[in-house]
Amino acid sequence: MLMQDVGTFHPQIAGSSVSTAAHLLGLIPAVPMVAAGVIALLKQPRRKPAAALAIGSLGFSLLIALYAFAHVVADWASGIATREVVNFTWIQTGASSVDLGWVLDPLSAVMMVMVCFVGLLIFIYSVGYMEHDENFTRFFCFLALFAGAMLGVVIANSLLLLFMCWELVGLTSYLLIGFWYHKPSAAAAAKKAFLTTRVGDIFFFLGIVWLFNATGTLLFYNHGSGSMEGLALANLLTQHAGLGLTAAAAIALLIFAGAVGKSGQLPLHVWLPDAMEGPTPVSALIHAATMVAAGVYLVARVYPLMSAGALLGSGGEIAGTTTPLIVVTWIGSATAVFAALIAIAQNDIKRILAYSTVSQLGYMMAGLGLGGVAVGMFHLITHAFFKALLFMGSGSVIHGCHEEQDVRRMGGLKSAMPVTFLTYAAGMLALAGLIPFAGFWSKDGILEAAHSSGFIKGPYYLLVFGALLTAFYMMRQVSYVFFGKWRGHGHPHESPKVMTVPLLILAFFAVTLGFLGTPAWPWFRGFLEGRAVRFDLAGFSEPGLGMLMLGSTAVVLLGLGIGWALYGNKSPQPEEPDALERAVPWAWAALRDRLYVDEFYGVTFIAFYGWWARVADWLDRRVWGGIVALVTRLFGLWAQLNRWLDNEWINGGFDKACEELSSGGGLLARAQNGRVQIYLRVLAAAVIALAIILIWSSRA
Amino acid sequence: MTGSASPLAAYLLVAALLFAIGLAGALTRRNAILVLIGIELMLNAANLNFIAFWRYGPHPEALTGMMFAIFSIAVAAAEAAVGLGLVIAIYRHARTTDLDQMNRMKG
Amino acid sequence: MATTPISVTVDQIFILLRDWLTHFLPETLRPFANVVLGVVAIACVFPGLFALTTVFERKGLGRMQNRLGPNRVGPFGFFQPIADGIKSLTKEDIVPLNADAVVHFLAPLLLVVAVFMGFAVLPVGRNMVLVDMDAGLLFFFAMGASTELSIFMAGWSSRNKYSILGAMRAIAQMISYEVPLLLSSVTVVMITGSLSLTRIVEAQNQYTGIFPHWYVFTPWGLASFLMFAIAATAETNRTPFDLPEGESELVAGYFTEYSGFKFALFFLGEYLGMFSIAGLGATLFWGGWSAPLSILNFVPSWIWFFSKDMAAIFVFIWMRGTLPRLRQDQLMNFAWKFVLPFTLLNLMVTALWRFMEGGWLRWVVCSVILAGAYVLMGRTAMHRKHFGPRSYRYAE
Amino acid sequence: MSVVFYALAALTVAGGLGAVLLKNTVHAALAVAVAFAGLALLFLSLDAQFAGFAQILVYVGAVAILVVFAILLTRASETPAGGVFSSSWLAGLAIAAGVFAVLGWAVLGSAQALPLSAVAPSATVHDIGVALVGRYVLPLEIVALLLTAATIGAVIVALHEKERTR
Repeated sequence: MLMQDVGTFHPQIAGSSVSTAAHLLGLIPAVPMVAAGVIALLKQPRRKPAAALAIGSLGFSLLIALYAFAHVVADWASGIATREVVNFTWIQTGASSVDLGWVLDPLSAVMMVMVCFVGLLIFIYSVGYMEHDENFTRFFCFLALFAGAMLGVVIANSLLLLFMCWELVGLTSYLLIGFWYHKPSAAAAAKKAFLTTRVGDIFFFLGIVWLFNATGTLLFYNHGSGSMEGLALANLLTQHAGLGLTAAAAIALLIFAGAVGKSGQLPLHVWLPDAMEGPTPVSALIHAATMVAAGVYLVARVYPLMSAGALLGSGGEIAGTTTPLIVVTWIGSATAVFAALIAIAQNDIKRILAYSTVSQLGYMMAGLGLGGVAVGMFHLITHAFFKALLFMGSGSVIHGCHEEQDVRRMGGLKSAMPVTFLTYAAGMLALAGLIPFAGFWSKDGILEAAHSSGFIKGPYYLLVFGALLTAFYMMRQVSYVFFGKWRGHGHPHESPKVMTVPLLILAFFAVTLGFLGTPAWPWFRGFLEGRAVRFDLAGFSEPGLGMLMLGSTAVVLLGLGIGWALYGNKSPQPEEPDALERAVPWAWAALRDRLYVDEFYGVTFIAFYGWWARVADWLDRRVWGGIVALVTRLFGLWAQLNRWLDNEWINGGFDKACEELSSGGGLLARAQNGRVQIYLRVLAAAVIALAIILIWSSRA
Repeated sequence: MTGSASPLAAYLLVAALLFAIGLAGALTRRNAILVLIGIELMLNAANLNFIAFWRYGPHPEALTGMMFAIFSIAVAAAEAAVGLGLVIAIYRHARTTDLDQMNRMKG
Repeated sequence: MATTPISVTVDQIFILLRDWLTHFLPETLRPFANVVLGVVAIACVFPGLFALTTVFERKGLGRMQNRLGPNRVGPFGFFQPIADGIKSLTKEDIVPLNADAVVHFLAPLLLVVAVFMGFAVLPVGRNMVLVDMDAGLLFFFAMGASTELSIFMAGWSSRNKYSILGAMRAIAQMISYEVPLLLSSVTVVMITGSLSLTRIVEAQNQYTGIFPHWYVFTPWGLASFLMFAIAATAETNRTPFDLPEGESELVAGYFTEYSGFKFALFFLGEYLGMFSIAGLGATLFWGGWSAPLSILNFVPSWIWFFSKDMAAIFVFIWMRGTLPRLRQDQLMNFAWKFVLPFTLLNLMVTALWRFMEGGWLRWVVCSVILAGAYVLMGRTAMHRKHFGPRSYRYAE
Repeated sequence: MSVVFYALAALTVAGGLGAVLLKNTVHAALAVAVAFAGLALLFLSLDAQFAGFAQILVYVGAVAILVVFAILLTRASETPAGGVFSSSWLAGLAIAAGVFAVLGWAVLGSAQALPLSAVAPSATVHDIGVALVGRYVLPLEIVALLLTAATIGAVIVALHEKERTR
């Protein structure tokens, strides 16, 4: 991590207005990374120090993050939109340089507090969850490394630094999905996740290169000369990239491809459900709350580029005119519905949540595309809390049901695991978007943005349908898990305190966090967009808003109702076909098999690669191998010629010369007979001769 | 060594004689230890020369000859220790201290 | 003369006596006569002390071992040495048939002469030193080193395996302990800045209040003295370092084949060695002839010297009555692995003392370093049984 | 020249001759100790007190002892069958005589140029000490290093090899 080495670089701090908080920011990713390094050196049985180091380092980061957040809030309260950057040169090549740096603005401040806080809770939860795992220290090493990398993504002020941390995050994701590498499914899932995200990352990298080529800098903000600032954007808008796109749009789409890969959007969503093979805290932290949100965060971060050239509405709202934003919106809403559909027909508790995550990420993308940074990010933050809560709750359920993950083999847990049930229910209602839970306010923001968008109506209907589906499949899951009769084996039990306390804390936020972004008091939006807000019930009286809220509540209640009607208290046996399956078996089969996307990839891309690999293999063996063999043979012949020359001519001559030398040496060797006294005698005789010569010559 | 001769010359002659005796010992004795003794005698003869020249030389206050002798004594001690150590090592190996038999480099 | 107080007269009584005796002689002979008188005095006093010491040692050891000791000759057996002397003079002088007669004869003589030479530089009282040599300490050690050769001669010339083994042991032991002996004395030289024993005594003959500036009352001095005492005990082949003459193993060591007067000479040489090394210890560390308290200055200086010497002899006897004998390898390991490193460290500490001018700080620093090192080295040596498994290297 | 000088010179030369000529190795070693002591006394007669005492301490006290130890350890005290002198002793003697002849010739040839007498210089221990840590401090350190190296070297050379002690 380069930011640790800031002392060896010379930070280019233009202007003296960079606060201590911004300077300290570099420590936030650095400390967990150092902790990861230290944990890596610990011995396997040293569990306590490993956990303490990881939790302590992240706690330290949280303190700094809170300090920076408080600083930003204080600035905002006094009417300043904070944007403090600390940049330094990493590589200097001639006139151009590659700069890295970090930025403190409301976006990064909110995000890093969320990552640190949720991460810390999940770390603590992991102490309980991984208690019996023999690779406890390795797990915490990876977790700390992940936290550091993720925080690096969050604070990065350079697309390159962001990309480095992005890849590090991908690496830790790979390592953690495959944490139980002895399970073939886990190893395969890890590979799948790594390769699938790599597809997006290649486009992302192309975008980075293009951006660097076009603007000469990868810094986002650099006092007017960054790539996300007016000058560079205007420059990009004037360049044309073909297909009717400007360079700005093309680069934005490429970068969005990276976000698609990381955030599991269509068509690269296939890795995320499989990633549930990893330990549940990993699912909660990486594949629900933070890493998958990194794609959304990336889009938010490069939002100036995405929206470059867009017309601004009267209220500063984006009118959604640029190609990238349209693409983002459509992909987001399509993903939201697509994943929600699949989630209906899944039976694995974590898989349902995984598809729900994909779906919600689609919401965030749509929110970004339609309503701007604040709308998408608000849903990201609330989602992070309640989805982490749901995953940890599911982990608690799995833990309590002796590693059982099939919802059909659970049931009636509400009495066996009351704390888990209550918190899970809070998370489920938040996810479903029931008033007044957090999810309601953030999802409502997205729906409102979609509804008021004057350009594209399709996404609105898709998103409403998605909301219905969401409420339905969550109700289905909760009914299966917590209601009815116990259908598993053994006796379920409540999880230990170290697991339930984080659940309670998260549940609290899942309920209350939404009040930061109600129409009456849009604090979050004001904070992100740098506008003053005040409490005003008149916010509800915007035209159409009341209807919208009522409508969405109705949709949610409808979804919940259908779910309860179909599954509530039924406690169907695992072997029985599902209630929906009986109704529409063909649709059910398609949904259960994830709409055949994996199979489609299997017969197209993967088959193509297989064929191509066989061709390469044939080339290797026959063509290149044949050439190599020919060259080998030629060299062999040449070597034989050389050997003959060597033996007959060179060695022969040498032998003759050596014989002469050794016979000559034999004569001299007689003088060296090992008799020290003879040597001494010669020495003394020589002294006599020397002395005589000396005296003689001095006489003369 | 007549009465009129310089005392320095007398000391130098004694030193020369001692040197020659030491050399004769080193050249004629078969025992390695006695050869070492002869060499020590030669060294001591040189020391006597140093001291004598210091005593009768032009600048005795510079202590040069004296210092030379003192250092020479110290070095001779080191030489004796190492030399005798070598003789003992060779004796352990070859079971002899006879120099006439000690003419092989290979053990 | 009339103005000198009586205490000074008593203090210098031997000097005055000598001057009175020599003033009959012509001027040119006086220095020579002074030396002769001094030699005669030494040659009388110390053998006399030797005679006294033998009887005291035997009686004292007797007390310690719950028996009477010699009590037949004279009052309380005090004339025992005279009887012993007559006996050894009249006994047959046996020289073994195979012995190297000349060397056998020369060995005890050389020993006694070398030991006597050491007294030449020992200041036994104020102005009472035979030769006030500039390099007195060096001379003393040079003479001490020469005794080893005579021990070898005695052991080798006897053609007896006990003798030669005893001699080898004695020489190995003396060489090993000579190094710490010298090094612990060097600390005194470092502080005094002189090798002259009279100068060393004079440097200690000062008082703060009534307390003297003896070197033994400083941290480095105490450490040096302890090391010196150990090394001196080994040098003189006294218990617990009396392996060279361990009677249970080697009969009587290197003088097994000696009898009669030659045996007596060895005996004498050994005790004279004790006197001289004890005197050196007193001179270096206990202020030589200076009084222990300034108010005791009226007591003649030579009385102080001889009381310190005798006190040291008493300690020798006491140790002989108390301590068992060491094993040879323990003895050598102790010398090279404990005493030598500690004296080397003490050398450093002394240098530190020399360059930390004044103040209580150097007391604390030096004491802490020495005590810490002592405890540490002692503990590790004991803990690891550093004094080693039995090894027969020296007895081969 | 005084009687003392002649006596000391005779003692020294006799010791040296004894070292070279005596058949018994131990006698030769003792004779060389006499020669060393004589040399020390010669140093004293040359007013070099410190060097004289150092000579006794080092040569009589240490080197002579080392030599006799070495003799005993190598069983060299037994007279070998082939005689004590090397087979070509005559050549050695001739060369030694030649060296003496050249040296003596050189000394006698320049005897007239040598000073007849000189005031006795003073070389107190203090002067020597100041010289040692002043002008000669570098040689002093080097000699210290050399002695350390020699001690370690001698110990290593003379140590039993482990497998041979079995």
